[in-house]
Amino acid sequence: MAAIAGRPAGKASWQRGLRDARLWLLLITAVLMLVDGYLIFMVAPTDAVLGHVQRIFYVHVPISILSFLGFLICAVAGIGYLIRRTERWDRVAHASAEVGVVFVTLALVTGIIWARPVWNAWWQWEPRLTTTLILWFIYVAYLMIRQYAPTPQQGRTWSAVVGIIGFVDVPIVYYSVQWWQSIHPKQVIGPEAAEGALEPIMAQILVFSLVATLALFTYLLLERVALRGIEDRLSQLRREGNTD
Amino acid sequence: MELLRGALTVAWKDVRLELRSREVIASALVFGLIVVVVFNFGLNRAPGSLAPVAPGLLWVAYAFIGVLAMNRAFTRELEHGGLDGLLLAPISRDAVFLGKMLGSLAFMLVIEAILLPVFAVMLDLPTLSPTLGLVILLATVGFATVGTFFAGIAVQTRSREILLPVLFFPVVVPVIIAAVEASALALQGGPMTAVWTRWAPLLLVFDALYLVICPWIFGFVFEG
Amino acid sequence: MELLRGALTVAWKDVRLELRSREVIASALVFGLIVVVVFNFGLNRAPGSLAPVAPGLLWVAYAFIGVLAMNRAFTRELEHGGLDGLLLAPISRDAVFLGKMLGSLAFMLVIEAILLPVFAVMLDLPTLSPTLGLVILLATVGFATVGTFFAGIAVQTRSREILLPVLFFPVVVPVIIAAVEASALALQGGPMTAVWTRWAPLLLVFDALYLVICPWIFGFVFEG
Amino acid sequence: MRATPEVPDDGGPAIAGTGIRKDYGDRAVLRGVDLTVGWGEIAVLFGANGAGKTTLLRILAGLTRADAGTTHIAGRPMHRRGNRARRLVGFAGHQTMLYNDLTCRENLAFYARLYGIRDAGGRIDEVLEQATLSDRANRRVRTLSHGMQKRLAMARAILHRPAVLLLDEPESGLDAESVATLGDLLRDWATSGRAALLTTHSAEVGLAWADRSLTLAGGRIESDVAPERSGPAQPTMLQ
Amino acid sequence: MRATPEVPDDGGPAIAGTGIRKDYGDRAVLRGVDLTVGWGEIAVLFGANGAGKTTLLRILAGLTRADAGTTHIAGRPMHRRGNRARRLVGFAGHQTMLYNDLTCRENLAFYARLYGIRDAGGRIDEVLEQATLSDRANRRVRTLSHGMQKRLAMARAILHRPAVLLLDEPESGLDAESVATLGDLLRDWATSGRAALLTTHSAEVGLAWADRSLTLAGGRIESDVAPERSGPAQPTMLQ
Ligand code: HEM
Ligand SMILES: Nc1ncnc2c1ncn2[C@@H]1O[C@H](COP(=O)(O)OP(=O)(O)OP(=O)(O)O)[C@@H](O)[C@H]1O
Ligand SMILES: Nc1ncnc2c1ncn2[C@@H]1O[C@H](COP(=O)(O)OP(=O)(O)OP(=O)(O)O)[C@@H](O)[C@H]1O
Ligand SMILES: [Mg+2]
Ligand SMILES: [Mg+2]
Repeated sequence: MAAIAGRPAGKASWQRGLRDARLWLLLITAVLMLVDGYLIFMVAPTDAVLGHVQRIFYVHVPISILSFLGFLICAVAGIGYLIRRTERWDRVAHASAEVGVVFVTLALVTGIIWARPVWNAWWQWEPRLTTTLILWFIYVAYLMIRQYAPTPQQGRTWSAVVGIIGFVDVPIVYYSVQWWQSIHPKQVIGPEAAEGALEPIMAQILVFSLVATLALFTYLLLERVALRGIEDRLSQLRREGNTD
Repeated sequence: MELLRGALTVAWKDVRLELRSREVIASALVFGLIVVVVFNFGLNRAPGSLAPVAPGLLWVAYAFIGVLAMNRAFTRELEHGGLDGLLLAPISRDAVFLGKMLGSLAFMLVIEAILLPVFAVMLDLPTLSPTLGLVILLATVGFATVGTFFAGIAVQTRSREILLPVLFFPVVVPVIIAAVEASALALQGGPMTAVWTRWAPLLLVFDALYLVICPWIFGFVFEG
Repeated sequence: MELLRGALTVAWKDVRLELRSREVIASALVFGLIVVVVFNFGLNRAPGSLAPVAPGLLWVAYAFIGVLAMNRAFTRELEHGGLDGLLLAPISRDAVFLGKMLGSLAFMLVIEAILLPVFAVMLDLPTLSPTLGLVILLATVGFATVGTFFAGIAVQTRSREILLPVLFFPVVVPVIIAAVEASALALQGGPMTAVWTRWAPLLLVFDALYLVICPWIFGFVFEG
Repeated sequence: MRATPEVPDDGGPAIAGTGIRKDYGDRAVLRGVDLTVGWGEIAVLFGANGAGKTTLLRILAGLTRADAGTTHIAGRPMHRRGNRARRLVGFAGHQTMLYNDLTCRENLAFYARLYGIRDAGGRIDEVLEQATLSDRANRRVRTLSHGMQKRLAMARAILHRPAVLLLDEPESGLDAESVATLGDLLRDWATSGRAALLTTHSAEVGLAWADRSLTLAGGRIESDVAPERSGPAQPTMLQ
Repeated sequence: MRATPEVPDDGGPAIAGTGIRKDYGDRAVLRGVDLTVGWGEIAVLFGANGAGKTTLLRILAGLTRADAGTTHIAGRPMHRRGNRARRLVGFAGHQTMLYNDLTCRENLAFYARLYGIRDAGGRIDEVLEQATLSDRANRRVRTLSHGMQKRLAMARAILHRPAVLLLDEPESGLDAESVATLGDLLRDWATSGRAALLTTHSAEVGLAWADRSLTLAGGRIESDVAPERSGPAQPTMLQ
């Protein structure tokens, strides 16, 4: 992230370096994902109560957590944009919101798939699920407001403020299992995780999944930031060509 | 002090304008009454089916009314560029925000106070306690804060009316949820420890959080 | 024919303004989803308690959207005196009324159509029949007619504060009640004779009545 | 204005008002205004702020109801059902009557349809050209500058080739070039036998355009003179 | 203006802008505007419709954010937290910034409180007098004519005795007498050491008032000259 937010010194070589880094990252991500798949399906123990569906756990949890990270980056980059007013910050904020939305969507999907066998219903109006859904709405609104603003400049500012205030929902999602009676499992990661909530082997595989998913997350984010850079360049060229 | 002076000036202006035209209160009341009647007719089909949903209905009605009120508070500002006048004045953006927020808060509280007895009669709400009043106050503060903030954005877009709920509801739903839970407890009239130990503090945290964040970012909403 | 041409021109302009970039449709969809979330979380305390209240909820949501839509339809007209432009044109006042009404009607119907399946899935509405569609259409016509009329009054000065609660409410509540009753029957999926023999004709009578009276008095509303 | 003028051959003078009265609450704004503007005439109405110029123009256009008196356009009464008379009038007032979120062309197309203009496309291009807004045709009105919006409002007023123009301070907010264009338009207007009544606060501009110069004061037409067409501006006349 | 001028003795020139740029989407409106207006100076900004005059004034007033460049009022930066600088500025634009359903006095009282003016009553009477609206003081703004509303907007702009005035077409819509009053006010303004930047389309009015005449074209200040104060208007200078 530091490289993206840094100064544009030696622009061309810097950009080429970044492109190479993205290629490498793609490669590493692919390898990690493959190993992760192997671990999840071959190494992880089958759950005594839930059976094979429980393996979704190793996908569902990292993806949920990383969507939080996406929105955190979005809020921080939003603050950065409001202070600095450089497109660079906005690019990061926009990209992380998009990646975050993809990740919550996946969290919802994996959750729904998981819920069907264990709760006997696709969906429950239940705090964790409801607040996660709301999180999805907030960042969909983030992406909508960008387009609906009268000028692109306003779109950037407005989405930044929505991203900042929207982040308030993330801790609510996290703590929802505690605040309300929830049938969703309690936290296994983060400040409120209970000691020894998981078997050691499960915890280890979960950590590996987390790393693999983080690699994927980072790759997607960098790729999207780069793409936004190209889009911005294009509209700038168009503006310069437009003599009034 | 500077802040408060500016905020109160703005809020007082809104209150005065409203007392002139009464449009926000009148239309909100009409809508509130429609909601009560519809709920009553529509819901009261199975006897006793209303009691468990009453707190939810109360807050759904309040939420809709809040959206109407906050929309109006800002369209009035845009009529002849009054908002520019506020932004030109030597008061901080926080003061403008706070002023608009206090104005909306006042309207909403008035409307809520008028509608509560109506709801109590028509929805068979069991007990009206000071605790319920406090819950409503706390939730409405959070509501008005977030609502004012998003109304500031939505009013500058084309489809402002419909965009406001889309922006606003997701962020405010946690407040509504806490308010529903707390009101349910308060209405049951039983022991209210859960209200005091859990919901009221939670609402307070929300209020404090939004009251810190919203004024700060509000200034950015109005940059041409 | 003159009448229809004028009315359709006005309506089409409103539709076009509304549809710029599909903002409205997208927002309406999200709005519906959020409303369902609010309803569900607010009301769904005892399992299965939503089914009996579903028709009422449906119409509260529709009424809310309707109020927003009709407000918007007229505030937009006032922004730069567009209403003067309409009144200057060689079309009768009835055509202006009908145009504004048709625009709001179209807008409401589109949103209702989008929201209905959403509600059906999320509120567990049992059956969607053509009968329900007809009920919605009939009720919305009445709602849009009366709503347009009062929105027209409400944007003018003076009279609104008394007229709005005193007239709008009693005039529109019967329509909504009839709609809720009819929808409840239609949703139950049982025999619908009551819909056909009682509610649909009643709605039709309301519609016809309002459609005759409103355009006629509308002309007088807009004399400086 | 290459357009064929649609001056009706029947009926009376272009604009005729007799005994027009208008009170706002306890304030009598117009106390019996009589005025006639003939075909081929450009009449300019002067008057201090609050004299009642806008009120008078709006009454003539049928937008405001007078408390007493009659108004005729080309001999036809202007009233609620006066569709025929209304088709003859082009009006541009203090407000632009445009929709912010429609483009220039869409705004004009809307009004063209309201006025029942067939094949409006060519006519719209024509008036956009006259308002020198051709390059903004597909921009939203919201993005135009104040003067451009006023020019578009003017284009809207002449779009349906009215026989009678009622213009409230048409030159305010326009740049020098646009004022000149407007002057040319009014000259053509008069020579093709149509009529216009306009208000302005600029003695310079008003007197240069006027075939007749009216002054509204105390709720009545106080003076009604024909300035020398090519003579110098006589600001003394304003008082 | 019998009011004591509040010209700050510290700081730089009255108005200073450097390298101001503003794009709207793909349209560059201001492409690097530099301008300085000194104390005791009345600067008039000319430019065709759409030249960017309003945009520039709004940026100087802190209402619109420039894409690049800096703006200072009396040496103080105009930014979001620039309460001090904002107190020095009086602004009147295309919109009146008034509330239709408040009376004239209530509108002014509201702004007086916003600007923290103590004992506002007397000052409000004073500016109402200057705008010759004393007899309408307790009428709602809705009932005023267009020109009266503009005059009230002007009264609002000078209410807090700003040191710097930014006026966008202040003379448009005013009757001859009010234009003269405004001219007197601006003369006092300059002699008491304060400053004003205004736009206008009227060469006659603008050049009569101007100590300096600027022309905005192509997104830059194209010409910047000091017309002879008492000389005749030179309309050729406009292009
Ligand atoms: C659509 C339905 C679901 C959604 C939206 C959802 C959402 C989430 C989210 C956002 C998290 C991460 C939050 C955190 O770390 O505290 C999470 C974690 C988790 N979810 Fe779900 N979930 C769903 C269904 C399920 C189901 C059906 C199960 C299994 C019964 C489940 C089990 C877990 C577990 C064990 C965790 C890790 C605990 C934790 O770290 O919080 N989830 N879920
Ligand atoms: N709705 C209203 N209610 C009360 N008084 C009104 C209303 N509209 C106008 N007036 C009054 O009528 C008088 C004439 O107003 P009008 O707008 O016709 O003046 P005008 O000659 O057009 O002035 P201007 O040059 O300022 O545009 C004014 O004194 C005004 O205050
Ligand atoms: N919100 C906006 N979006 C896009 N373009 C805009 C916007 N606001 C202004 N513009 C454009 O910026 C340019 C300058 O506008 P501005 O209002 O500053 O002109 P002006 O010099 O004040 O003109 P006028 O004399 O007509 O008032 C115009 O070309 C206008 O179309
Ligand atoms: Mg006028
Ligand atoms: Mg301008």
